[in-house]
Amino acid sequence: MLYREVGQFRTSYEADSGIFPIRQDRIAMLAVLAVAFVILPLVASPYLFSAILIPFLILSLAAIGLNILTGYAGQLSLGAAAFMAVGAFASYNFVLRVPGIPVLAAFVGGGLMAALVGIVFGLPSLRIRGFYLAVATLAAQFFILWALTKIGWFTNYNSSGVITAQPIVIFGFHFDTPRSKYLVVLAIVSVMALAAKNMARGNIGRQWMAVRDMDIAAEVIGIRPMRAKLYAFAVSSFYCGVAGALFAYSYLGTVEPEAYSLDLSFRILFMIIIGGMGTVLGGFLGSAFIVILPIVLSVTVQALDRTLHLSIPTSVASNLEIMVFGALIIFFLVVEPHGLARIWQISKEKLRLWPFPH
Amino acid sequence: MMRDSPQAAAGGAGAFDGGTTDRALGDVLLRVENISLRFGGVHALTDIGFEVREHEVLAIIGPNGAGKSSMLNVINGVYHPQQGTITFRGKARRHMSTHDAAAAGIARTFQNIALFKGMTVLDNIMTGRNLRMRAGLLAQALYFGPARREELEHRAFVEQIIDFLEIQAYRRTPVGRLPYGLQKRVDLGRALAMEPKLLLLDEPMAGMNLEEKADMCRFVLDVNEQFGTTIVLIEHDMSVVMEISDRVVVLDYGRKIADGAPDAVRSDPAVIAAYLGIVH
Amino acid sequence: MATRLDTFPRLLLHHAHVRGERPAVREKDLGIWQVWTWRQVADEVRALACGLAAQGFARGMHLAIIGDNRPRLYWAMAAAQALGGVPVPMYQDAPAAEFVFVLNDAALGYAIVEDQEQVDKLLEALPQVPSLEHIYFDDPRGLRNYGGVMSFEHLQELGREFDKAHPGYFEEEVAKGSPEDVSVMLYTSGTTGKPKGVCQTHRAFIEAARGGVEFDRLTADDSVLSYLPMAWVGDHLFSFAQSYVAGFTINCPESADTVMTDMREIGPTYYFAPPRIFENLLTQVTIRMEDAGVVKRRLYAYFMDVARRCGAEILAGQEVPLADRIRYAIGNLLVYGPLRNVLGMSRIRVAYTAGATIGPDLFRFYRSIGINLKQLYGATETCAYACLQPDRAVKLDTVGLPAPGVELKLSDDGEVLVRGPMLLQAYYNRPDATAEAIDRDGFFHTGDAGLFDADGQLRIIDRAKDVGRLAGGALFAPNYIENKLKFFPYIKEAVAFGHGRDKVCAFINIDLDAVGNWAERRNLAYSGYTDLAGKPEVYELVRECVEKVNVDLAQDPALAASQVQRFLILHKELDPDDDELTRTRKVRRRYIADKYAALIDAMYAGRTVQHVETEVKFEDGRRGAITADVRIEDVKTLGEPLAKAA
Amino acid sequence: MVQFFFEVLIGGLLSGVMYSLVALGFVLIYKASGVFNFAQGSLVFFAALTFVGLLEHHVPFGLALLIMLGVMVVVALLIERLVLRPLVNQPPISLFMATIGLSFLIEGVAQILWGANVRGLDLGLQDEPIQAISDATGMNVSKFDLTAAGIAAVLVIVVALFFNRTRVGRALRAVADDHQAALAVGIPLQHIWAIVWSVAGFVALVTGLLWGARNGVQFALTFVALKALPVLILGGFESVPGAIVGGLIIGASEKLAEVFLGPYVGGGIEGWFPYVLALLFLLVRPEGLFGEKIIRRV
Repeated sequence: MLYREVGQFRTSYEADSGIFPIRQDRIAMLAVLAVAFVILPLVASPYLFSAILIPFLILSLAAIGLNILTGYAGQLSLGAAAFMAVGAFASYNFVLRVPGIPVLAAFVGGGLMAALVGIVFGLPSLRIRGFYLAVATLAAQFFILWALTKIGWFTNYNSSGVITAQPIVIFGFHFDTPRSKYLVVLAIVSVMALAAKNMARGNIGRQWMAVRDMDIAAEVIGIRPMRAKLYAFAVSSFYCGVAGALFAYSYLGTVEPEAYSLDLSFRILFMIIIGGMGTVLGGFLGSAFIVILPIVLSVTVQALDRTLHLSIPTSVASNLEIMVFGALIIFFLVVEPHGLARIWQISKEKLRLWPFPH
Repeated sequence: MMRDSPQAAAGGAGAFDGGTTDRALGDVLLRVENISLRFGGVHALTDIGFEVREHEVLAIIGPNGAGKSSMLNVINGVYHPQQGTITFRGKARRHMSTHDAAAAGIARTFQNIALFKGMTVLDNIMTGRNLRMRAGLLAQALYFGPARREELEHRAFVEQIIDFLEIQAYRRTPVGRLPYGLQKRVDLGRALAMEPKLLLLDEPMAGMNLEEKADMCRFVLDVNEQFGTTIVLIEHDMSVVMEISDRVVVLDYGRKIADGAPDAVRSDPAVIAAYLGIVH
Repeated sequence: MATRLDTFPRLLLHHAHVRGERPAVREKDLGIWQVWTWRQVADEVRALACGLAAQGFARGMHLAIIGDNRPRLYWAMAAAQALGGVPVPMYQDAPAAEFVFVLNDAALGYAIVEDQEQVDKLLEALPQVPSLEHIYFDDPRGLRNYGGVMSFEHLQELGREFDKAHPGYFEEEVAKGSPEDVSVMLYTSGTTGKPKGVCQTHRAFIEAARGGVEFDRLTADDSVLSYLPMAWVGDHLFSFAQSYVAGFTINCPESADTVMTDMREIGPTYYFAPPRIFENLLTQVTIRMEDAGVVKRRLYAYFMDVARRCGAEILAGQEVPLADRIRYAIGNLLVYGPLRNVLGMSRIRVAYTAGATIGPDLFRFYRSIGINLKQLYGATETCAYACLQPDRAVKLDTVGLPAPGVELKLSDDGEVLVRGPMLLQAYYNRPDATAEAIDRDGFFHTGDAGLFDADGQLRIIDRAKDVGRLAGGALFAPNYIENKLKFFPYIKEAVAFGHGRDKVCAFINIDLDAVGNWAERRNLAYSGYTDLAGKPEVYELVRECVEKVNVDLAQDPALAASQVQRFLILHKELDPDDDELTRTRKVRRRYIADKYAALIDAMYAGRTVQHVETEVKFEDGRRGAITADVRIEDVKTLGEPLAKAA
Repeated sequence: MVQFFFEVLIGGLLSGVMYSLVALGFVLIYKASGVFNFAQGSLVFFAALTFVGLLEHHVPFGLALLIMLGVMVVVALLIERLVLRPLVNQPPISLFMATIGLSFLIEGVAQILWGANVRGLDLGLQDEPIQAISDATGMNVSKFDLTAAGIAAVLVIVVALFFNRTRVGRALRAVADDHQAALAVGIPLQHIWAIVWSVAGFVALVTGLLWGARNGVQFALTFVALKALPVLILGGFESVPGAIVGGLIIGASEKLAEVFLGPYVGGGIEGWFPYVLALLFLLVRPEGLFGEKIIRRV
């Protein structure tokens, strides 16, 4: 209905294979970026930044990472949080032990370290598939957290086993306010999301999906499944690693390994299920959903509480949250296995064909 | 097929403009010698040997379970025979690895279509170009320089195939939504995208109606004629086999029972015996 | 260079000169729109022309062009013209047998065709066409092992060599060309007798094109979709002549089945289609809207009402109450705009239809959703250029005012006569036919009967040969009356009588489906066509329709006398199997007049009921008879008693 | 020293039996519906918690047990109806993820019903060394462990018999092979699933009681599931004997590792050691101890 595609014809493959071939979409995207980069920083409250926007962006990044591995390459992983932890602790140690290293470089270093670990734990995918692999990633989850807890070096022998992220300084500018931290995160996430989209629509992305959909056929046309999978593990872990570092540096500040527990891994998995497997958009939608849902729930619970004087204990609220998550996962897997992203896509198609139904 | 426009000229469209026209059989392209393949106790193939010459269309026929598919799987390295050698383009191997086979120029289609269901027709065929794409991960992530150029060039080539197979209307359709006959075409397209020297077709016409079969026959012959591609196919429909193949190899219970020109094979008593009650 | 822009090759070189980098041709191919600039086109044409020259094609020779709308085939036209030759586009879907006549009639020695299909047909025809020696093809698919045919690329290769060898040859040939040379030969499908080759000069087509371009203020920025047969005068005018005159871009669809999509992508600003196509589109719209959800359907229905009420008026810039204007604006946002978008018509500035009478509802629909659809009138012999409707004076039932440079008058028996630069030079090798068509004053006899309305717009009412006179001498145009009747959904066929009689009477065939539904809604039981046709209620229904037609007719002094005074509803459906209709469902008046003489007499004798027995053929070939008592009814007429007119 | 080694070993084996018990729950469901039921742990937790809850409301032990049986069956039926049936023919991975969701759901419900604080559960067994054995060998073997292991062993055997001797059992094995075959046997898939899930629920109940009685009834119970995973990898998802043997191996090795390796690396390696063990094992033998090798058809 809003779409007016007549006259938008393409005279080169360049134009035809763009990320947003339709003009109206390009405009919409620019609008979103404008809001994110300009409007929000002007209007949003510190609470909005540090309680919603920042975690939303960071988790989106992690979700995109997991989506590359699970959604695109079809390798189920239950250890996303562990790789985030690697990223966080590695970055911390880079800043700590490499004098004068720019913090951004430290993030990249953290990502690369996570990628390395990712490859190691991806090796089993040489021989094993499906749940077996999921279990391997669980092993990563437990082993890595254990190592970070038990081996003092990682926490610089902090007595209580926590690390305190160093301040973010880029070109001498201190990013210490919620707003400035938000902008850092936003910038990084935007760039990496774009990169993810490029990989997904490029040769490597096709290889991932090929391995996911029909690995024998993939082999027969010359794709090396092993290589493709390890790439997926590496890239995915890199994304998670950077996300983990941001999680520590611009969200939590002081972090213990337990912050990256199995529970977080599951949440990220939920994000891509709800958001939509095998799409970059899905990462953002899922993350938004999972970040906002608890807030909505607790607000409604409190509202009920106040109006009906039920005096509901807080534990109930949190359990309610858990329940709803569980139920939602099942709901989405049953009703719309392709998640919010698909719903978005369908409604978009409808708009393009309006007033026709199909 | 090529236009002299700036865009259309892009991409290694090599085989598609001009291409070889001669159907004169060249030298031996593929030779398999005393191949034997076992699964546990089951003898899938026993001591099979035959040759395929360049530009030839060779049909492998035989009753169900005669080991036809296994034979293809051996040639392109999905199965590894316990015994025998495979010589392709002069290079002898104990057995192929799927990757070597692909890299050496062997492509194939599958009996029960093995397309990448989640991907569009275009992407499915693009995967066939993966061996020719060199750009590194970073270049792809930034979609700059080599990565972009490569992507566009190969797109141009793939469009030639889409045009050749007359599936322009479905370019952006996820293959899962296509009717069976069209999926078979896409499967062929993906194989063609590899610009193979040797093309293995596993029952390309299985489950098709007459019209679809006719189309597929035309495509197979056009491929062979226009690009000089050597073709080995498995087919049940004898009329098809007789129509398009230069030579026929007959398998029965994993053994070769005949090898020769279609008519000769048709009248071979051993073949008739094997087929009794199966064909006609 | 190219000072005198009076031949197409010169126009081409002119555009290559002044707008060399602007797009001249686009074609959807290999997934994208391949573009050729005017300069590229000029080079292509040059190479091709030189190639033909190298192959011995010379001034005065004819070049057959057969295939779908392909850029290279359009270039072939210009190439032939550049050498002083004559392109002869032919209908690509005709079978080989039909090729033979034209190929021989035009003594064709050269042919440039699209693909294997056309090559095969030519080769099939070859034995009977001694003159045909050179065949060139665009798409090499499947033609690798053909002998005696040459690919387009190869021909151009030869051309480039020839060009090197004979520098300046091309320019000389173009310079030799004169506006009086024949630029194209278009064969009229010829409803009667053999097709005739209409020879049109450069001047004729350029004048016609220029007239249209100025009339609708077309510019180099416009673009058209070239999807109609190249052999048809309409396409030659819109996709070739006008493009060369105005310098706008033509767009060739990927294939016949992708026209809709390609249209949506390109979004032409200038569009031409016969009524049939507009009708199909509307049907599609209706069908697809029926699948829509309740909300959408309601929305659509509501705003289409609004559009019907005021859309056309708003487009015509007439007075419309503010409330309606606002409603229309909203509708434009929610329905019309999106609708134009999905139809690929958002950017259309001018759209024309012609070639047959278009139903008023159909015509009104497109105008009411904001598409500037107009009618034109012309013939192959006039470069499809005689009358055009001006933007702000569009009427449902006229074909507009005489186009710039066109002289137009009516003969005593109402036939439309035209004169002007766009007239054909001659029918090829048919001096007899030429003499018959063009009288000594240089007027071309269109064979259509027409009228001028109050504002001087021409209204085509009938084929001249069908027009008769009432006893009173007033004009009687049966098809015109019948068409008016048939625009009502309830009336399927109608046959009007009146030539040489004192009044007009009509046979009516009701539309079994439409009237059937109508009857069911009134739970009116009926056993079949004959029964339903006899029902008084149905007679009521039909009478209303006929009276509406009479009201129309009364508007027009020349036709007021033709008001239908009596009618009857036939007891059986007119049927090709009974030779009452042609296979194309045209009524066979004379045959019907004889077969149902009894009924006709009864009508004119003033009887109110007549018993008839008619023989019919059933599907299975058995013969049977229907007997019925057919009632005959009078209809109210307007104006002074028509008897006097008699 | 040797003595101590064996003491640890036996302790490990005994808890290993318990692992087998949990793993059994997984295997049953996997064989029946090809689902890797991540929610098994939550079922254990739910069962134990509800049972204790009933006791707290002064429901006599026996009655509580009966009620619980009923409850578990109902839960099983609900799961079959609301989760499995709609997801039939979906790729196994999505079924797996569904069970993850399921586990969250169940845990949420359980804690909303009974609260989150740790509860004790007394089955009248003391966790004390058996005098006789310690006199004889000088090794401490917990009476509780031994009994628990005994119960577990009995249960395992019963289940094994159930599936090898009864008609349902055979049907079930057919299902594992392929669903068409199962239909041929003439038992509707849904029924089989319901039955199996009920049995699994029952197993969960027993497991919950034993573990609960040993370590207290608390959220940690859900982790038993995580313990069972390596067991399954060793034993293979489809094999009952595999589950048993795997359980023993894991139980023993993890205890030994904790006691003899732990000190050198800072302890607490129980959490991951079994996994790494299982992984290394996988690399050697992807199909597990008792699984059959898969030939990829093209």
